[in-house]
Amino acid sequence: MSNAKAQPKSVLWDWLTTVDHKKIGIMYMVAGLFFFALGGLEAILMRIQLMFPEFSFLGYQTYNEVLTMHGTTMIFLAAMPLLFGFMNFIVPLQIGARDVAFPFLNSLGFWLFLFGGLLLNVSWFTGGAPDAAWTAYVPLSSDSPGHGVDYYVLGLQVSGAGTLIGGINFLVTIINMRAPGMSMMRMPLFTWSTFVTSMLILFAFPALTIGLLLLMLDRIFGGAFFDVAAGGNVVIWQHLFWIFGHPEVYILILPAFGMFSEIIATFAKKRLFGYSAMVFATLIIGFLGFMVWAHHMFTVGMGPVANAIFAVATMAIAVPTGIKIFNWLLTLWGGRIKFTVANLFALAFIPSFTMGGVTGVMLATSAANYQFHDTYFVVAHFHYVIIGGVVFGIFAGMFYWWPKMFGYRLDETLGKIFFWLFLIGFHLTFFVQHFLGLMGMPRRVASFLDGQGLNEMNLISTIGAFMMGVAFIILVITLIVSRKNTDNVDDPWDGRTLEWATPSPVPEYNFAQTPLVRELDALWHEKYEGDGKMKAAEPLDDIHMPNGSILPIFISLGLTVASFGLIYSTHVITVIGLLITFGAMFVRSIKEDHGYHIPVSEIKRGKGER
Amino acid sequence: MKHLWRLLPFSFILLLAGCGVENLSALDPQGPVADMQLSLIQLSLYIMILVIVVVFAVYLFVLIKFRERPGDTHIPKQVHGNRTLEFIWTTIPILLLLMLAVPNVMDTFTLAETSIPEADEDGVEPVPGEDYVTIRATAHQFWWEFEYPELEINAGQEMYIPTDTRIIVELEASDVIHSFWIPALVGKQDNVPGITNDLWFEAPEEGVFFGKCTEICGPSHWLMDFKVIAVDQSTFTTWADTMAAPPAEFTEPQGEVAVEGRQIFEANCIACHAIGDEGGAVGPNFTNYADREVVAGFLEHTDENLREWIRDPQSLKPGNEMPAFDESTLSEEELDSLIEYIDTLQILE
Amino acid sequence: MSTHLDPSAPLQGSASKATERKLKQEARTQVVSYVFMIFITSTAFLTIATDIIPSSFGIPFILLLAGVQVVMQLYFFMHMKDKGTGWVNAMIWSGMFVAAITVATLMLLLGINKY
Amino acid sequence: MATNEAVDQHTLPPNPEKATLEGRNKYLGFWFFLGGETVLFASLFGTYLGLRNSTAGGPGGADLFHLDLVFIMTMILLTSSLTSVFAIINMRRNNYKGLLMWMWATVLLGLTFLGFEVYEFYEYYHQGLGFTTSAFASSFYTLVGTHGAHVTFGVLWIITLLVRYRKTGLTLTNAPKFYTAVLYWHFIDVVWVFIFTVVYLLGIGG
Ligand code: HEA
Ligand code: HEA
Ligand SMILES: [Cu+2]
Repeated sequence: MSNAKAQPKSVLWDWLTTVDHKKIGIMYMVAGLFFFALGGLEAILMRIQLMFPEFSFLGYQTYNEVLTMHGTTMIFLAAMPLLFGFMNFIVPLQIGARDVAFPFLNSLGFWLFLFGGLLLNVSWFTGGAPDAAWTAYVPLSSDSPGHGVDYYVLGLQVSGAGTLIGGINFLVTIINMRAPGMSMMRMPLFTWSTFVTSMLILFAFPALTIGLLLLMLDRIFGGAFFDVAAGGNVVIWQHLFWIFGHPEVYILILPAFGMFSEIIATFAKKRLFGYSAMVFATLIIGFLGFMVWAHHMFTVGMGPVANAIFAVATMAIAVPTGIKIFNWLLTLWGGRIKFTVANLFALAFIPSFTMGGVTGVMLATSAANYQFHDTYFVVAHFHYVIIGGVVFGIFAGMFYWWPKMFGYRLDETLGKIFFWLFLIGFHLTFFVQHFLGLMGMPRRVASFLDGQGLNEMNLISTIGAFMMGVAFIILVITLIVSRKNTDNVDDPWDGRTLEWATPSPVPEYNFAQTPLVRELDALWHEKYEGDGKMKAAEPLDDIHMPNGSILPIFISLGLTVASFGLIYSTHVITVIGLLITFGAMFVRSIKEDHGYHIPVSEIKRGKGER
Repeated sequence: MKHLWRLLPFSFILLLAGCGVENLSALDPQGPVADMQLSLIQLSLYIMILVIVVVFAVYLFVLIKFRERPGDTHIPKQVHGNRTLEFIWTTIPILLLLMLAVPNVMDTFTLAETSIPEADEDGVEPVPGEDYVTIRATAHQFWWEFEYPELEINAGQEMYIPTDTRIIVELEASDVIHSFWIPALVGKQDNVPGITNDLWFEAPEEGVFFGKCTEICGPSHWLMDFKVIAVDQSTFTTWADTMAAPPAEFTEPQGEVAVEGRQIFEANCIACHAIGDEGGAVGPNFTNYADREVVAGFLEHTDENLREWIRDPQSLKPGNEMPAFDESTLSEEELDSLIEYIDTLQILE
Repeated sequence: MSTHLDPSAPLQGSASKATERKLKQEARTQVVSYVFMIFITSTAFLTIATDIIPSSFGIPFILLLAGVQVVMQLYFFMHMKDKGTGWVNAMIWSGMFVAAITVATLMLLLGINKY
Repeated sequence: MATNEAVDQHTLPPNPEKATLEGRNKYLGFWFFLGGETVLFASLFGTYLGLRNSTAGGPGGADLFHLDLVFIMTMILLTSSLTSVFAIINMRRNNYKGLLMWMWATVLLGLTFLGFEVYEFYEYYHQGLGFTTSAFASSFYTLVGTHGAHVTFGVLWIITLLVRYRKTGLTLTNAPKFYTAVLYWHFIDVVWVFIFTVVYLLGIGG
């Protein structure tokens, strides 16, 4: 039976049990920023080690561990959760929904990610982190001594399950929960890219799940998948990893593309140029993303026909991506461009990402890839697209949506200092790495010999990394000192999309009345063609809300306990962990919880205050 | 155009002239395969620079022309899109990509032609060692083994090749995945356990070229270097003949100390390090050890370094397979005579 | 305050006449599908269990039969043929597409044979 | 929430599983999950196909498989698909007893199938095919075992539903639960059809 009212709760309990997409979004952001700092710290450690030739700051083994954890942390625990944070917070608002389709699963997804991430990092304290690089190629990973790689396998398995759940949740939310009038072709681009990203997650992550399962079976249960002596094949891992891994990079970049589309349109005060082409390009990128993974494996010996096919398929992705770049440029064309920090990041993205994208096409040239592969040229390429694309997107999104999410505006002056330092540091770090690669510096080396002409550029690169580090600290300061800017936070940028129609901070039910959408850029339309307010699609009525639940933490905790049991082959513990998980799932499935209703009177009071 | 950096419009790159060591850089190719690859890189670079120039030009124009000026409050026209423009920026990239894709596909197939050359019109079969050389390069943690199946040679760490001859390398691995790369001569292919890959190249000039492992293979991955030594055909023949069947005066130690060294070698080393075809293959073959430029693939070849290596290989190259020989196994004097003996294992001056 | 629906109250009443008729019809269709699937499975089984049919034909044949059967499961048993299943169709076939290239790759591109 | 408009809790809607927004969400979300499962199983199938001749001197499929046994298992699973279809038809006519009965029949068939599978694995193990024997063995047990784990989970899930809702009658809450459980069950059958063909029939005949 549904309660009439929510029970009053303590703050901590409220956050632990929340199923509110906005709170979950904020938790993703906070955890993501934490892991970003951690991954960044690991990057700085690596750069210190590579500052001088034959330097001994980190041991070689330690270097490999730091390297592996840097890549893994940044991709799985920093970039994706930060994007998930925005997706969670913003997408329901943008489509005029009160919540996501599966609030309970949403919270489960978050806790799985967090427990998985923490599990992975526990390895630092138990005898060594994973050391076989983030790609964990077998047999290096399957034979790696110690438990580091076991932590990798199980940490990613747990957090990967969370991601998959999140993906399904977004898909259903976007399909089923749109406000009246919000057809698919009126959805903001960030929602669209969330949709396509979620499809990529849905079809890419299972391949990783199986890859990790096989690796676990080999390492812990004596399986022979990757054991050449028993007939195993080591290339299987590479395919499974990259069938996941290549779509993964588009999982990262597409949401960022979506954010840029919103931000550039807002600050150019123009409708996005070529909206339908943008949607179409996003879909094509998603589709092609599944056809090209073997471009990471040109040198593994698939043969010239396979290499040629995958090379050409990869190059094809430049076309839809180019369509997007030019559409953004044309959105700016004729606009009235305002240089806020959010927009500075969006604008810096265009040239930076183009530079990274075109080196991607160079890498896709299979015959030349034999020279590029596994050198710093590749490192340069992907940091250009990831930092110049994804990280810039995250920073742009932070400055753009922060007032909505946290109720205060970030300081523009400090923000600009942060922006310039980060931008310059970034190019300084990674531009020279293109040359390092071609001059004979392989990637994943714990050091390099003196007298090979690599000294100066490595030093430059490290200096750039330090600048990024300083910039990041300025960002953290900005986040703290800006808290006084609580004025003008409902719609500070003259926004175009529905999230700006809500008050900041957003009430838990988002919209007192579900809005009626009459055009693309629904709010802008009402501002400039209507009376500036969204029309309501329904009369004011009680609002049904889901109850919070502590069960997601127990489900995640159980899996974490089970993982420890597996890592140390103590199967009693494995069983106990699984019992906790399945027990919590069982409780969830037999206990019907129909949520509660917020009465009209309370909603009216909420409105009246504003 | 030999130097890629000259092509770049970024002037500060010119400062880098002189950086990049000869015979290590893919930007300074020393043979037809690396040449072909650099040409392809250059072609792609030209195309990419064109793309970048166009994007940057539009970008800068837009930012300058349409920036918000103080007091400006107009609402720009809400344009929906433009079919013609969209058609143009779909078609031109496709054309640019085709310009790159076609030569790439051709080169990819050329590089995959690793078969032994065919007999000429007169039906004369090509001679291994003269018209071509097949080398089986097996990667180990963290060293390279080079077998010449037709010439019955097993060598470690240094790969001797004749100039101007087609070299076919078969790649294998004994433990984990490694990757074989000689930047100045040929792009890389992976050494994968359970799978045989191959590649070909030629070296027109004599010289010493640096080779590297480019697939992470453990803690000492960065130290897994090797050398490719290209010598003229007659030198190569001499080398190959001596390596295949070292003459007695070569293997028989000269002088008292060396005799003792030989015995120590037989007692401690030969189980892993063969001389000629006598001995094990856990570590690199020692037949021509004294010819090597470096110890353990990366240390300058001095007695001191060799001594340090034998005493404590793990601290120099963590994770490798060689056991340490401390004072209790090998006294200082024994080590002296061992090194003296090893110093005689020379095939070329 | 408006009344709220109680989702855990048992549903009352029974299907309308028209629905009943449709359900009867459906039950018949499903039984026919079932018999057909049994038939297909048996055919596949016999193709292999007896050596009458050469394997060059038999293998593609049984794979085809498996494909037919899966489509029948999806479209009849799982109702993917019904109206309003557009998204379901889109997702399942996307999944099948990724599945197909995955299987093909793992069969062909393992480096043992070069293409 | 504009959730449940037009639904009167007292009359039976034609598709009770999709009558509420929660139901529609569950329905769609579950299908998407099955889309992901498709790729999951494809990865296992691919691995198996890549390794199926890598017996490393141990026994191979042709030495082990009992086609007739597997054929019976296929029939059982196929029949259980039909019983679950009947369960849904009964749900549509609000014949709750019928729904429960056909679901129990499904569970029973599922358990029989599992029994056969346990017996099968036991047999193979005793004929020298351990999990660690060869890459073929590992990939065989993992593929078929993952399917078996799905069957087990499905059985437990359906039993939970049957026990939990043994006397509530059909409601707008449990209709989607039964429906998704049945979808899951069909999907398991779909996967088995491929296992039957690709692993067993091709293992003997290919
Ligand atoms: C956000 C992440 C991201 C993105 C978006 C991309 C985008 C692309 N990547 Fe990248 N890539 C990575 C992340 C990413 N990559 C990572 C992490 C790795 C390394 C993994 C590892 O080994 O650890 C990697 C490695 C990698 C490789 C393997 C290198 C190797 O190991 O040898 C290749 C090879 O083809 C490649 C290609 C591409 C291509 C063609 C694109 C394209 O999508 C780019 C398209 C964009 C443009 C081309 C620019 C805009 C277009 C125009 C202005 C139109 C006109 C352009 C032309 C006509 C060219 N990438
Ligand atoms: C999202 C992805 C992402 C991001 C953002 C980054 C960011 C950075 N990366 Fe990362 N990198 C990868 C993904 C990423 N990387 C991957 C996938 C690999 C491959 C791994 C592998 O081969 O397996 C890799 C590999 C890699 C290498 C190659 C190592 C090698 O091959 O041996 C290098 C070397 O320079 C490097 C450097 C950096 C630097 C300097 C940053 C900087 O941008 C970091 C900037 C951030 C900071 C500077 C934050 C600093 C934090 C502090 C200063 C703490 C302060 C704390 C408080 C104030 C609380 N990275
Ligand atoms: Cu890729």
